[in-house]
Amino acid sequence: MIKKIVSIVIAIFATSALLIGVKDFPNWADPNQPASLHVSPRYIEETVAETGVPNMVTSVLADYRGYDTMFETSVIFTAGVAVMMLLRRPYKND
Amino acid sequence: MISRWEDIIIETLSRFLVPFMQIYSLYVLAHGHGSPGGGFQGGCIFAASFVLLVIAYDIFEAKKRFSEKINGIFCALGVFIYTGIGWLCLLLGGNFLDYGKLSKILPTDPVMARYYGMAGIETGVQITVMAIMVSIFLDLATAGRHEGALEEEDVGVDSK
Amino acid sequence: MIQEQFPALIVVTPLIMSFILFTVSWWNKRLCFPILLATLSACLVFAIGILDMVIKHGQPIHYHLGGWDPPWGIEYVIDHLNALVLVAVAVVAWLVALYAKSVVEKELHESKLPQFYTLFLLQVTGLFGITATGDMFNLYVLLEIASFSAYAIIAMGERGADFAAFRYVIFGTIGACAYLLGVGYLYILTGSLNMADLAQLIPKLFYNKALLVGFAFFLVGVGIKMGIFPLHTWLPDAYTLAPSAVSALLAPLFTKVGAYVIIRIMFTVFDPSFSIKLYPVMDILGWIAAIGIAFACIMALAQSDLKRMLCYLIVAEMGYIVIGIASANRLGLTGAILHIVNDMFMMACLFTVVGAIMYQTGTRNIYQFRYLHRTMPVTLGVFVVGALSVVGVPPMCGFFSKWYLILGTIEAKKWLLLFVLLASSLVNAILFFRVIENAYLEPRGEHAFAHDGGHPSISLDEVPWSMLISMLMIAAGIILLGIFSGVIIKHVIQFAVPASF
Amino acid sequence: MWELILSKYNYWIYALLLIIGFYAMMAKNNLLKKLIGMNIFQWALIFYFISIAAKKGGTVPIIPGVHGHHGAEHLVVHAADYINPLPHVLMLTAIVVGVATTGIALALLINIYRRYGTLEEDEVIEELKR
Repeated sequence: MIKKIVSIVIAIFATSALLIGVKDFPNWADPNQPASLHVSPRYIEETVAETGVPNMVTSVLADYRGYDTMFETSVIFTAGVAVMMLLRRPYKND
Repeated sequence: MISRWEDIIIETLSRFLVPFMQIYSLYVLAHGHGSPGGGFQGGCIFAASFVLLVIAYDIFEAKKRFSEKINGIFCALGVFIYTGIGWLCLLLGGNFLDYGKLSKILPTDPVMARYYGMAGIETGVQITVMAIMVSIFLDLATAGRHEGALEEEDVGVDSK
Repeated sequence: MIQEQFPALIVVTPLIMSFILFTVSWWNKRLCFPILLATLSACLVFAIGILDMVIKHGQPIHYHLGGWDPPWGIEYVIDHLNALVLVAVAVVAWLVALYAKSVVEKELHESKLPQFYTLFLLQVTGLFGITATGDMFNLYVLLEIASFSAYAIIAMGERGADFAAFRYVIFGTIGACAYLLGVGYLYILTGSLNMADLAQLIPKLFYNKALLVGFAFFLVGVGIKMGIFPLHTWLPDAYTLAPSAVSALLAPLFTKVGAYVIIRIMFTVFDPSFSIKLYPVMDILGWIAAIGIAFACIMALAQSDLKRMLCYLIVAEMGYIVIGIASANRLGLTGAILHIVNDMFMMACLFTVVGAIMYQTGTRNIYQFRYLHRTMPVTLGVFVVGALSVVGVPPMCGFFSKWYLILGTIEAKKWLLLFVLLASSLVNAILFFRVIENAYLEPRGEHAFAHDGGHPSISLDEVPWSMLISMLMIAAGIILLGIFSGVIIKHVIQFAVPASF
Repeated sequence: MWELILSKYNYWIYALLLIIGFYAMMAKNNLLKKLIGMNIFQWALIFYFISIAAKKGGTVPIIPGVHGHHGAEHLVVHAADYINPLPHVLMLTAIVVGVATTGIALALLINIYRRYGTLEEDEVIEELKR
């Protein structure tokens, strides 16, 4: 019971923090928000000239931020090895 | 443990579906440059074909086609391809993952070398995602007790 | 020429070697450990090379991954602070790997070893990457790699470890998501993910409330990963129940790398004036640290399980680092950075000793340590070195970082923090005296027996050589760090503190 | 007031989802429900990031009819016509991380259930004390 009350209090606290934050956000889908103006225009405008790939998600994923994607694949690998280690039992004839 | 339950409709239909799913996953991979798609999506679809096989038949049937050892090697192979391409760029004199330097060994200009470099790493991603998804699914579905595996008491993990 | 590639190599080498190790293990399991040790040796060389380069140039090294310029691509930035932490992580990881072999072979089933070594390498990859990166989102991904390998290897411990690991998964995910939310808040306000770029864009937004919320999310997220006081609840269980080698790896490294991330975010990404002048962040942090240290010391006093006691000690040590940050002056921050490095060695020392005692006697209860100084004299000698360092006795390194922390609190005129620092040193002395008393002093009654028949049949029964060597090297490291702390401060830490202080 | 709500309604929904997930993660007694709460939490975050990417008048970030950079020298692309690809990329990573977390957590849950015979948190703690 105490756990629920504490959780509700923390949740209310976090909600108010979130709401305070949201008030200062730019409007949703605003073409002039900073996120659309600072870094991303180069990805959109130069993707074909710099990488030859018309799909910007692929070009950013695999080239501009390819290093992230390498670790993302490693995350999957880590999870696979982790699940193997946690669950898999060795064979009898091993 | 998923045991076998024979049903001819399900088995025939899934046997039909599996090759189509696998070809579709390769299509998703190959067209990732020009349309939505790429290694992750393709890998998941490829893994789904195996999951379908496991559900329609049983685990032993599926593992005959894709043994555990090969799967484990594929897990590492995909990421190895990705990282290996990065190292190749490094050895060719660029920074890590600078695909433009691949033009020294590919018959293209640096921009198209980036294009092909991306294709290479997407393939690596597909292999790893496919193998790991299958491996996680099999481990979770059988709780790790594949055929011929030791019981918990022999392993001694649980007795502590 | 090749030295320019070191910043990438130090992260990528353990990564690619982990795949190779995993593949090789399907054929030959005995090759795993040599591969692990060789890889970590290479990393050590890279780390020292980077530190050498940074000291020579006096400038941060920038490494553009994929050849793209910073705000668009990912960049590694290595300045004095990174380089120092990289070297410390490399050294401790190497020593713990040497130590791990015998312990792991005893505690884990033989078939789990290849996976354990793979995850060990991935863990080290994550830690190196977190330290080296200059990109906020890249840091998140690497944090997740390090966390995932930690979840899995913690769950292989004794009874209850899997439940502790599950709680760690829940808390760790909250932490990682809070960190990611912080990144999202910065991204929506500035449109950038690069740390240096953000540092230029943020001062324009100082009075934006969303920025403050994002900052709070960063503190909470990284705070969970590093185990600051109210967010530490996962830590004692997880690190106590984990296998000895795992807690010897994670306890020194992961929490300290988290402390590094806090310093990086507070003083590099956010301007120091944001967290010092604009909002009372430092006062709040100081209070949290003070309460946390008091709490951790009381909890540590109540434990009879040595490993659990040390886990609470970690919470207290993180409190020290936060005190150094909260002093918000040059001396305090010097102390905090020095303490990150020192604490890695101290915790590695203490946790390896606990593992060694577990290895030989099978118990961690302090009250069952009788005659230990006869059966395991070297191990206990190493323990005494670590204990004296934590208490803060001069030739050991712990004294010097505490000295700077104390000077920092005096200069900031935060008398409460000064009092907490001094009082907790006293409590540490009591804590360790309790252990040493039990291990060294023999009960009087049995001593009388020993007069005629000689000692009870107790013979030297030390741990294997690889463990002994690694523990002795860690102890030597503690003393060397103490002797050369002046050199380290003069050549490295002096430049690691932000210039505005 | 209405304008404030309507112009940012995506972000309000994200905040709501986040809190639901957080509450489930903290307060629920069943470990599986905690895991579900964790998933809601992560998906709220993904929803938030995807909301950042949106632009009024923008379309999917794929330039039609181009393949390779030859013959595309005179291609003119306006950044305002396409939505921001970067959050999508970040969220691909976050989705993968979410999948991986779920996998590990499920594996842990299987182990917990096998060893203690229950998934209720208080019962597991009772079992551990014995």
